[in-house]
Amino acid sequence: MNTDKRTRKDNLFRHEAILLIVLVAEWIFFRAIGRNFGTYDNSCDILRHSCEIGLLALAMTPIILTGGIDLSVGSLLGLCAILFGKLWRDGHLPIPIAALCAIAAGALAGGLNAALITRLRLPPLIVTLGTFSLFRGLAEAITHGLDTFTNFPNSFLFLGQERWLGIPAQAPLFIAIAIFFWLLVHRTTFGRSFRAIGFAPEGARFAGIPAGRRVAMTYVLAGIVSAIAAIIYTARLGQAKADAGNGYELFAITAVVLGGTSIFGGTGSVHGTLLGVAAIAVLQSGIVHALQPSEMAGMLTGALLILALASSVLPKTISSLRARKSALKLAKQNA
Amino acid sequence: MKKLLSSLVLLAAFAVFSGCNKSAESPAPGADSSKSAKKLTIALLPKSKGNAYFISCQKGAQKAATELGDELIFDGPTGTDPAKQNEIVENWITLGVDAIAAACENKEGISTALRKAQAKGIKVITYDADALTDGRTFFVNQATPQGIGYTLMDQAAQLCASNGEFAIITASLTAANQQEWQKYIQEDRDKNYPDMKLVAVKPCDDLKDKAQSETTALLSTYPNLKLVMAICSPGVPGAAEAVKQAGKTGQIKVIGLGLPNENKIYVHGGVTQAVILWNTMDLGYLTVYAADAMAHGNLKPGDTSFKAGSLGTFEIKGDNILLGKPFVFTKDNIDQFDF
Amino acid sequence: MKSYFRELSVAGALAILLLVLAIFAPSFYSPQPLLSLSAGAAGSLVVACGMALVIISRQIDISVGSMFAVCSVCAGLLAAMHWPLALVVAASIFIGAIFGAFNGTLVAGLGLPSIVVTLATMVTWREGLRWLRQGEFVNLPEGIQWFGLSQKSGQWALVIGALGILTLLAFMMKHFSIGRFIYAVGSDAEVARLSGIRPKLTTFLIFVLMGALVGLAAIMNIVQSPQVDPQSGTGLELKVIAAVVVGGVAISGGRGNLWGVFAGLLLLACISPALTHLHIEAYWEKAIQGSIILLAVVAEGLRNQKSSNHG
Amino acid sequence: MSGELLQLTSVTKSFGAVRALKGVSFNLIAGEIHALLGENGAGKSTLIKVITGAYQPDSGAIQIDGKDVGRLSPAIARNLGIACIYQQPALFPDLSVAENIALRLEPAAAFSRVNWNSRRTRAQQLLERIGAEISPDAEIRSLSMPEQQLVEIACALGSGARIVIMDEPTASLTQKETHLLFAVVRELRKNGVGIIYISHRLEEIFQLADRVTVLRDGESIGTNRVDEMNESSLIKLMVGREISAIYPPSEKAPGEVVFSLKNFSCPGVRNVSLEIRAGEILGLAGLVGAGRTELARAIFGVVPADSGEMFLDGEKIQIQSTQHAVARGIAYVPEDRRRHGVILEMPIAQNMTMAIHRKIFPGTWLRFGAERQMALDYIRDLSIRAFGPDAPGNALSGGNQQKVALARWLATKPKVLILDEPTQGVDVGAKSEIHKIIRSLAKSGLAVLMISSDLPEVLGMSDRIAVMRAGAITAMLPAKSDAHTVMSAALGQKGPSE
Repeated sequence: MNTDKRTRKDNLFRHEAILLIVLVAEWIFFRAIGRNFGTYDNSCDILRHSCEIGLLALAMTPIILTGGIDLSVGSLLGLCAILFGKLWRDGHLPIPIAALCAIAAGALAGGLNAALITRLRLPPLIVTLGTFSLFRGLAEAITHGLDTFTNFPNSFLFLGQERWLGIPAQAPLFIAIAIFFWLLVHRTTFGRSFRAIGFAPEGARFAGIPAGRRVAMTYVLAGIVSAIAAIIYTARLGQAKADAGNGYELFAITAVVLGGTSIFGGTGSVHGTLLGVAAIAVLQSGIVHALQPSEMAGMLTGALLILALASSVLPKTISSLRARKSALKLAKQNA
Repeated sequence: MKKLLSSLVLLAAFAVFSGCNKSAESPAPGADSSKSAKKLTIALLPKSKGNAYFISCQKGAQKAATELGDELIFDGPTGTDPAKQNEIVENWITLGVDAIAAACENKEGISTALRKAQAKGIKVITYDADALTDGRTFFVNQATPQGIGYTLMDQAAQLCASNGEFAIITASLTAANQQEWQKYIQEDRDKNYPDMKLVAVKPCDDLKDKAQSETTALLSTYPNLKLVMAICSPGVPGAAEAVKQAGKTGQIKVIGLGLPNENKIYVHGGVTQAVILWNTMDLGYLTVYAADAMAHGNLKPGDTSFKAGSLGTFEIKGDNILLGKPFVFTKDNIDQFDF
Repeated sequence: MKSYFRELSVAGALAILLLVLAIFAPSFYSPQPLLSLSAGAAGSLVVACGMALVIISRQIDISVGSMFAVCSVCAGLLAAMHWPLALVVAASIFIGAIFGAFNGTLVAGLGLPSIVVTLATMVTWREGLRWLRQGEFVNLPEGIQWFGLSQKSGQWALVIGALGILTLLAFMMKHFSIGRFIYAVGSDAEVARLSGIRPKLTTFLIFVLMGALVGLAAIMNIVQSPQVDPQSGTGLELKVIAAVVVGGVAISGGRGNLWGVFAGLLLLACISPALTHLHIEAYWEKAIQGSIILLAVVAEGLRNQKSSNHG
Repeated sequence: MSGELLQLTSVTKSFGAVRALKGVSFNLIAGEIHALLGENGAGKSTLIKVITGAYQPDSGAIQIDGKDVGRLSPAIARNLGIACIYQQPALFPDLSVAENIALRLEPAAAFSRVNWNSRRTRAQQLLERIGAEISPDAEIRSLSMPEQQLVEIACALGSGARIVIMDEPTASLTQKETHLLFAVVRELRKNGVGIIYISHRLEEIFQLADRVTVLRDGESIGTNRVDEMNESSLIKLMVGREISAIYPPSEKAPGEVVFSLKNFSCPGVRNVSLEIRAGEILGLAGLVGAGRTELARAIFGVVPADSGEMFLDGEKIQIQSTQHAVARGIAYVPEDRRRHGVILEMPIAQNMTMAIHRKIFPGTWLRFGAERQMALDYIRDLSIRAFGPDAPGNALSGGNQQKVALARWLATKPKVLILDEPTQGVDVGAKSEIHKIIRSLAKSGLAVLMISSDLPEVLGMSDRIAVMRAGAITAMLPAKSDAHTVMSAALGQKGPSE
């Protein structure tokens, strides 16, 4: 019994180790068969392309750690993008102010999720399914679907398209936020609370942890980060439109779960999530460089996800099956 | 290594098609990385994967590529996220293709990536839907948005004696080219057909079924609707089916932009009066020839004409290589085409 | 009565919507289009029934959209190969069941979280299909559309068929022990085990049934036109999950019934045509849908809170 | 007496470190009521779960009608005619009473037609037989604990089983219900059913049982005919030692009043007034469902109080949430250790610091060194047996888990410590250790409120004993009162209060 947690701990560790190996394997594989894969430029692109989804995945990690989920981040990215655009173009606000307003809006939207989930004790899946449609719908309603915000000043586009000290300009921001989340989850009492809530919401409450506030915090953070992602996204594309970030929530969840975070909450890590994001991003770029159709990337991601999950439980299941078989045999003998 | 991949693929293929023996033809060419000096790599970017329109473009493109001995890469976004096109282009840049031919989902969005490609010395042309002019050298112009918009509107007017109500089925509210076409449809209407009234614009999310249900709703909402105009290829058969089911065949006209093969039944059934399109295979063919010529330096800005293999010579207006006027498929001619 | 609060409130909302339509857009009730719309919704109703069972058993399946597309295309190809209709139907259901069994094995057998498993399969099947078919339409031979019946009777057949399945499943859930087992498993799997019910087997079978129903729904969809659109079913999962939840099935399992789901589906299915008839711009649709979902759950939430404060 | 229904021979079962059953033998004869007696954690519940097939024994044989049944599963056990009323009702919260009964009684055949009317009428009849006024259509989640208990009993009744196990069936029943139940049980006996009857209420055993088997620490101490026994001899067997002997004595006189309640009411509790002095252990006795846990939770802010006043150090305080309580220096070691006391998946070090994040991690930054050090200290001071601060809760035995829970709250340096069943499911060794700890805490000036259903414990530990019944305090007894007065006060029979 004492070994129980140890093995589970190893599992987590092993999971991330396996993921790392998978990542390296992908890299070597595509380096071998792909044309000019893994060059410096290509690596920069991979980093650049994974920033938005990476940000969403980072924000999703604490949420899933507390046993929740947020389907609305992709839609919120879209909403914030067009809010940002509208405030800048029609509101004639300077870029930084517009950005701040967009972030505030993101926080507000996250707050809506948080309020419904913690105050009314509604299941996150449903609440965010609702806001998933709502946010996207608002984005389309505001722009009538067709209004596109563009011609942003180069000083702003720099953030999304240029390099700074040889690395993509958005990378430092991404890294900073990644570090923030790593510290939050692994080095502060907040992260501790998230896990406690994820493992045993009641238990956390009996330990005097303000469960409600902690959970709310994760969703508000997700809102803020979605807004930041929206701004980077706008800078990268040079346009803001109501369809921005379609389907990103699923990529983010995939990355988090692939990174070894349990969908039931409690166990998981931010570096795992980062590995998950990297594994997907490398796969997507590698497939193109290997001149394979990009559908392959999706298929392989799905397969990878199932394998990752199965690998964690398969040994247990097999042993339990064995036990049952032997038991049945015994029963037969007795009967 | 390739074995491993292909075996994975076969596995998936088996899973998906348990039973039925439709053989799977992979669009992607073999990944042999030997790249001789003459042999060029030309990348063809559709607006989206899994879209019959671009598949037929690809057929023509492949034909041209084999004639020229070039390597053709055909890939595009599988989702609805506009950033995907940029990512693929940027991957192609590092991949080191010689020329990129793009059909742009988002003018502004994609242009940022295309500029980058040009900066890296990659020849960039656009086809089907143009980018910002500084994003590419040439636009293989199968028909200007204006041309399309006007042709559609003229057809519509002609079919309903230039008065009465009509409605539009679009791909999605956010698709850029659709919006542009609508703009010109409106413009033409205002100029020439003031008696025609546009009553509604409905998105069908590029799904035939949704186009069908939306049209059904339109038909019962606007009893004296005279014509439905579907400007995305899944929309046309969808709208036609709805009209047919409403038993309004012939009374309510259906026209739109679509592929002959998807619409033959309805055109013959008299449900759809006209399908407007150009020869998509020629479009792909011409595009690849142009890209190849540019990469070899045989085609430079300022040229006024250009010879594309078996299709002969095409006129170049400014930086537009003109494929010719959009083509109107009707009962009489539709069977001559297979794409 | 109290236990049916949610179903009734949804039905009420639906009634109000229909009333509004009756007043401001009577054209909505012209029979033929209405029949066409119902026939169009028949497929989603069947899927929604299956999803209701899955959610009642405290699982979820977000791969239905992709399964739907795969089944449609497979069925279409078989029909194009001039298999007899009955065989095509059987095949489609069978294929669906196979996919369902795949999910079921991973969820019940290995005890993997269903939301992640089906997320993975959703992506895999969808991309695989696109990659193999390149989005090419499948043209169906004569005699497939409307099962070879006339259009009107074909549409009636679909509507009645869907309602039949709804009634059948509703009856099973209420009046057959297997149905009650599903509630039991969703309510508390461990207690179910102690009462001699086999939760894993039940879960597995539910996923198989889900797949089979999707296969059937695919058929019900492709017979409505002479071509199969390989993109069909995109977003179906969200549509039906929303319908199920709005219809009062608790995402935490064990509660809810199919009539509520029926009302929920009708409500959501009516929105888009209703907007058209009420001359509301299309770009409001998503926002309105979202609000309806939120309103439904918030109402439930407030109600639960009240009751919990009292007891 | 007729044939032997059930025979267990040297059954053993252990959970990780804990050996719950150390070779227990037990037999049940048709038409007898066989009482199973023992302190909390003596292994009664485990034994039952083995009989009902919920647990698989590690070794030992189970025979029914002299036939060896090998491995039991819940289904098999049910088919063999074994029915059980668990202490914690095992019911489906979302389903109706009628259906819960039906699912327990009807064969688990997948495609049989459900007859709602017969289900309803059967439920009606069964509930009437035990005199419960519960609608068959009521959802279980809407029922109170005692009501759910009654449903359990109805299930067992209807099952027509030949072996009926009752685990504390009267724990939360009213007088009337209890008497009705007894009638039913006697009737069953008349029909040749074998009943295993578990209860802490000795007098019930004398009223009802034919034979009694006493378990202690997972071992069977012996089986006797009830009429050969009397209360004190039974208690001796149960506890195995003179009660007062093994409990650490209290020396110094209690100091100032630290904590007090005035007409305090909350769901399940009506105007309770009590006061606890520094260095005093106030034992809170009473039957399960008497409202003791409810009271504790209200004090700790888990559930809101309805009315009444709360004073700490003479100052009136309001507790809205658990955070408030912790901040005020009130600590609560909950009853349900595994769900509320410790978070099983988390290392014990993290469990210990859970309630003092603010104190030990100023500025919210984790300080692993400090945490580890603190954990090591408590592991030493409370002699917690674990392979280190990183050991997860579920790797520890019940006793050690309880010590971890204790450590968490000691770390908060509380003024008032509320202990809810501190030694439930804890083996003797750890038990007396915990008692020592509690006592030393009291010595250090804490005001301790100790809820316990373990009579000897209450008698041995408390400086004063408050007895609760039906949500009110029915008696306030001095230390070293005798078991009988406490028990009668708890039962509300011929006690001082009524």
